[in-house]
Amino acid sequence: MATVFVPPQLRDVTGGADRIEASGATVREVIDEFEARFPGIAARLLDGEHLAAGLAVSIDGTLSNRGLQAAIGKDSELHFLPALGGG
Amino acid sequence: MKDFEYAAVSTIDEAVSLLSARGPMATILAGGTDILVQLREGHRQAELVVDVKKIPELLEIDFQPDRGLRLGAAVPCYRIYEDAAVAAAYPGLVDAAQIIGGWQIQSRASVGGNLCNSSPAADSIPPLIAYDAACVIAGPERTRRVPVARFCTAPGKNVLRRGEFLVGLEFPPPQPRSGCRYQRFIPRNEMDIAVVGVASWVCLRPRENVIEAARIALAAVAPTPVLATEASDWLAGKPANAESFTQAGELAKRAARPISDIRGPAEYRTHLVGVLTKRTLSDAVQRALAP
Amino acid sequence: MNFIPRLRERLYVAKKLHVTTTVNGEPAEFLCEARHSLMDALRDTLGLTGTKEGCNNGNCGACTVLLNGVPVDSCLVLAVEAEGAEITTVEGIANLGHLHPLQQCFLEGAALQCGICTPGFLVAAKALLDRCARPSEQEIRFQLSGNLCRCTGYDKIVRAVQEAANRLQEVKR
Amino acid sequence: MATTPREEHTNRPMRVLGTRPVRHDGADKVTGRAIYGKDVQMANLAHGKILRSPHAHARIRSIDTSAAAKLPGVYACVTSADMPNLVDKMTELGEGTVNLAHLGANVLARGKVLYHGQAVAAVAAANADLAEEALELIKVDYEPLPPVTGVLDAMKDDAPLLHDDVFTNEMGKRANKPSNVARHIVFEQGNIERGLREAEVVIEREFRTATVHQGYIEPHVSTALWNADGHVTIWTATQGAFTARQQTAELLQIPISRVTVVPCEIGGGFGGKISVYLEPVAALLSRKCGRPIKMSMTRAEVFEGTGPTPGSFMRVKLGAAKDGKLTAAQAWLAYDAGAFPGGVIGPGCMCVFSCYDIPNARVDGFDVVLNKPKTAAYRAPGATHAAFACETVVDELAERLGIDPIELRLRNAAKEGTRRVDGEKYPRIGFVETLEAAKASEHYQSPLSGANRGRGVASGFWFNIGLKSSAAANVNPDGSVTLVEGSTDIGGTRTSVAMQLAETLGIAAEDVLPQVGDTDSVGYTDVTGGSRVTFATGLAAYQVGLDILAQLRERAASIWSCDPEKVTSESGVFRANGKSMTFKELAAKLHHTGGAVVGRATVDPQGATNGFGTHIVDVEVDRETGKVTILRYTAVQDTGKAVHPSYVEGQMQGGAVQGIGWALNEEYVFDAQGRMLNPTFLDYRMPTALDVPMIDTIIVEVPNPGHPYGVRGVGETPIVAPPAAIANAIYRAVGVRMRELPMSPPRVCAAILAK
Repeated sequence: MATVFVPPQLRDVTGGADRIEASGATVREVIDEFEARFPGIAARLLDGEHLAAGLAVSIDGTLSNRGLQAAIGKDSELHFLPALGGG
Repeated sequence: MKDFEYAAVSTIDEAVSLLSARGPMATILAGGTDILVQLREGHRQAELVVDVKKIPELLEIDFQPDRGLRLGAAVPCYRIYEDAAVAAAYPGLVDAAQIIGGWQIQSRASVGGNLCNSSPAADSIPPLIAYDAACVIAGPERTRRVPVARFCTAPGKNVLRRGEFLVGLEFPPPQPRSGCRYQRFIPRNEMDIAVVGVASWVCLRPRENVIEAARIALAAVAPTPVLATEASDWLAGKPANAESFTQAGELAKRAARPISDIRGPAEYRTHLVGVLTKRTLSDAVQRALAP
Repeated sequence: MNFIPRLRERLYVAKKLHVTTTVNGEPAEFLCEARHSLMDALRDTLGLTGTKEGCNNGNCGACTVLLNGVPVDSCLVLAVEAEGAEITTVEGIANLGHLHPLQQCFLEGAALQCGICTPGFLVAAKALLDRCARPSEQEIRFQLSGNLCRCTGYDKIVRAVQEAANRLQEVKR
Repeated sequence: MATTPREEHTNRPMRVLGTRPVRHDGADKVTGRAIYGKDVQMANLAHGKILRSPHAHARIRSIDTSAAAKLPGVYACVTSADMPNLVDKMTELGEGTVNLAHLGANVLARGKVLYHGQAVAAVAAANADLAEEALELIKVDYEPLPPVTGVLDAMKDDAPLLHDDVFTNEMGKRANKPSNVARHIVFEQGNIERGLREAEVVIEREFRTATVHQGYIEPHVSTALWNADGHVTIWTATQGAFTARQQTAELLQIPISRVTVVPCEIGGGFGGKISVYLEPVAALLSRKCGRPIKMSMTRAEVFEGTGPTPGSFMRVKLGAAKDGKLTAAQAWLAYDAGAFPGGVIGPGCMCVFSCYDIPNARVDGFDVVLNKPKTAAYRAPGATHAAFACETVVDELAERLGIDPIELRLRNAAKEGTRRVDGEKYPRIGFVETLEAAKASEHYQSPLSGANRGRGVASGFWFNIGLKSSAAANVNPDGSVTLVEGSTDIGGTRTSVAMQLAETLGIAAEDVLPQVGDTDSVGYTDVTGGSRVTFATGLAAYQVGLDILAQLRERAASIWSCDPEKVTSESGVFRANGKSMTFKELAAKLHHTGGAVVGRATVDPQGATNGFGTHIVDVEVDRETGKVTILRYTAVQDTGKAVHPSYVEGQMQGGAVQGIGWALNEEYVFDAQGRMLNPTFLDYRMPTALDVPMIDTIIVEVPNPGHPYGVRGVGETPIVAPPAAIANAIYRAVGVRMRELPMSPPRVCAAILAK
């Protein structure tokens, strides 16, 4: 199972849980899976069909460029982080 | 930039007649390093730009040890410091000439232009005042002389009247056992406008380490560069030592009436007057004593 | 559709001044308005776009050219003032296709990154080496302080000028 | 295309990487031939100029361009009314999602002006002087509103409100009334209360930093031609041709297929030339009058109308045990975003404690809008502010505990497996190695003597972003290879990318001929930024090389009539069954073995890592004036494999000097009306050659496991440490702790006098 790290500001929806196991194979699947367990969480993470503005997803220490389509490994760690630019 | 007419004149009379005819809408172009920026940024309007760099008197450097220096108003800074005799006789002038802008600016900018721009922060004006230099002003009626210390009247303003312009500057001959030093304080090491500038001129008594006379001039601490009279007068008869310099610095602060602006807060400027007065006096005395 | 704009344009044309000068050793002539700078004339009229604009008020040195052998900010010189003058721009530094030692040393020493300030530095550094065969690090820094570079931190520029000075000395020997 | 580390590459001796060839575009750049944006010329060219707001905050009641339009020689006028109204439309722009309404209003104001210098209208005319005259004829009726320019002021409940459509967002939870605080970010790790209880020493300090600008020497410039067939071509100074294309197309609501962006040589960017400013306006003007339009900014417009980096207020608290082990860390960071939301607070929060392994930590970050230009990225955006705060407190801890500052950092240094406060775990990183190299350096080991002198140390961190890059290459019959890649070249990356292709092919760097393609001639490539080009576009070049080698092995096999699997290629020599051919020999035969060989690659790598640096600086402080002189400077950095060491050093030196400028003198000075008072290079004081010493560099090469040659990004990390290092040196010189940037002479002097 992959582990999703729940940002402090999202724990109101997860009942205080800071890490949650998930079985989805993509970010999209994980969010759908969470929405079933924690109704309302998808609205917090998504703008329509995209990750919310200013949000990025990091898988195993690397910010993914693939948004909701990003693939998640069996033992992956997943973080929702602020999007990064560069100079 | 609004367009203007351009006239390159080759005699003083030609310049005077153009300036008389066009009045405030005519402006002099010497090095152009201030005037072109002001025209471009709309801080100044001109219908006619009179280029005076073809008038021979304005480009002259005439130095005679017994008669002093006559410096044409349009002589670019680099010609001053590249002239070994002038540089040796008036090191305080060189101090300013080699720090006005970068090299590219010094290739064009003139001390005369710096004076006529009449910025309170002008680097060359304190040494001119400290050396007791005089302005030679041509005009429709006659040529007149005005001490530099009385030339500027307000930021960007001076005693020039309609039809008049600065032809040159006259420096008294260097006195034995005298020395002059100009320093400014800027946050960077070059390419900055003085937060404070101080020129100190001293003349020592023969064979004694005592100050016979001194003139301390300040920039960027009042609406015009000023002579710190009280400090200057006080130094006469005082030993040329650190204690006197520090005390003179304290007195010089009283001549400072600075404002706070982007280049520095008022109280800091006053503080710097003390520091720079002390430092320039010390250097000026060293120069006075140098063989 | 273009007829009316063209007519307007013709009405607008300002009075132009004729200037005869020498650029990079070749006679040159151009027309300019009195307000135009030497930088404008070099770049827009003569097509010598190697001279760069960084600030257009004499604070960055990117537009440095030699005017009668001395370095000036061409943004602070009126184009009409070039009458009868000799001007050297970055395009005139290489000789018959051979890079000047300064240019060579800038390349070998990686003394440029984005390259926009490079022409100004090369012209100013050439003026320096023309006057002073062996400038110290401090002299180089002082004389080049009218040229801003935002990429390199100046280290490699100063070293390139030092190295070019060495090579020019070797050539003389 | 996933990339796995290839031991055979990182371990074999390299022939091209690590050498210092002359850059491929060098001759053009030292002879004045290189064409930058402002050098673009074409027939019938007209010139555009922008009218800018004289107010920092005002409602626009009306704009009347009719008098300007009537001026002979004026071809077109535009305002935001000529642009599509993009209410609440979000778009993905490669580097993240952008609110198009905000981006559009930053290009031409709509309804309100939110900063002094914001673009309001534009005209095109026969020449630039005339365009300027025409601007004076445009009548704008403003209703001035009170401005706010301080980040803490803007956060107050009664502060003037900039937007009625910005609500504080807390991880997707939207506040119920509009606010200048656009976003609140929280990171947490462990238990901060416990960590503070366990601490022997706790230090909490407040810090402020001023708004500073990237200060690239080339002002923004764009030329656009809206052709009669509806196709728009834009020649521009940009860090990313593809993002310029997309922003322009989205703002004008036209398909990207109708926009071609031709990136010119670019005179510096540092993050400031990613957002579009002039491109859509020039395109609109061109559409209106049918001529190509060139627009260029003055230096004052660059300062007032383009993105600087935020001003900030920060509070940092650190707790440590007696042995120097950090037990707790807390930060409260408020960064201004300028006039529109979406500043760099996110990375600021991720970077503030990123150098250390801290069990208990919490970070609160705030993205705050106020009446200043919309901020843009600036070299390691957000990290320098945070490091100034954190690294100064670390130095104070070291002093309080009597531990050498490098030693204290070593005891807490982040390593492979360390979790950052945002939760991410580091892969193999080289921070410890930079600290050890700094400690062992001749600089650190040599004593510093003299009155009022002090030595300071600080470390800095920045991410490398990967993102997408494309490249393609042709093998020429003479054995040279023409490479087209998509990364605009700000500082020599054509060469660092070409060198990786040369290394892969086993040919000389000079035999690869690189050029930067326009948006029609190369595959999609993200911006030149985020320290990514040498890493990601270099990776694309490497993949191009593999593709070419595979094709060439087949050609060799066809010549030798053998199985392609049997052909080996190493160091530019192909071998099979005892026969061999050099790359050049084989290239000469391509026309007789099936035609050209074209290699291509597009990458979206996941192997970008992190850059760490440690800087050492010696300063002397003039006690009487407060002026700080940098006596000696050494920058140490883990650069991964240094592809072209001269340009790696150059990045470290240039970044360090930008950091020195930020530390000592650079700042936007605003008046009470929110107008910038110093929009010139005279009064915005960037370092000159005379203000800095030589910058020594120590390159530490800890290979990046996510790149076949071990390459890491280099460009941004070097700006992060300098302000803190200098603050720490000032303290050791004269005993005052500076907690506000810039540490300008009046401030340092006041601190000394107050002591």
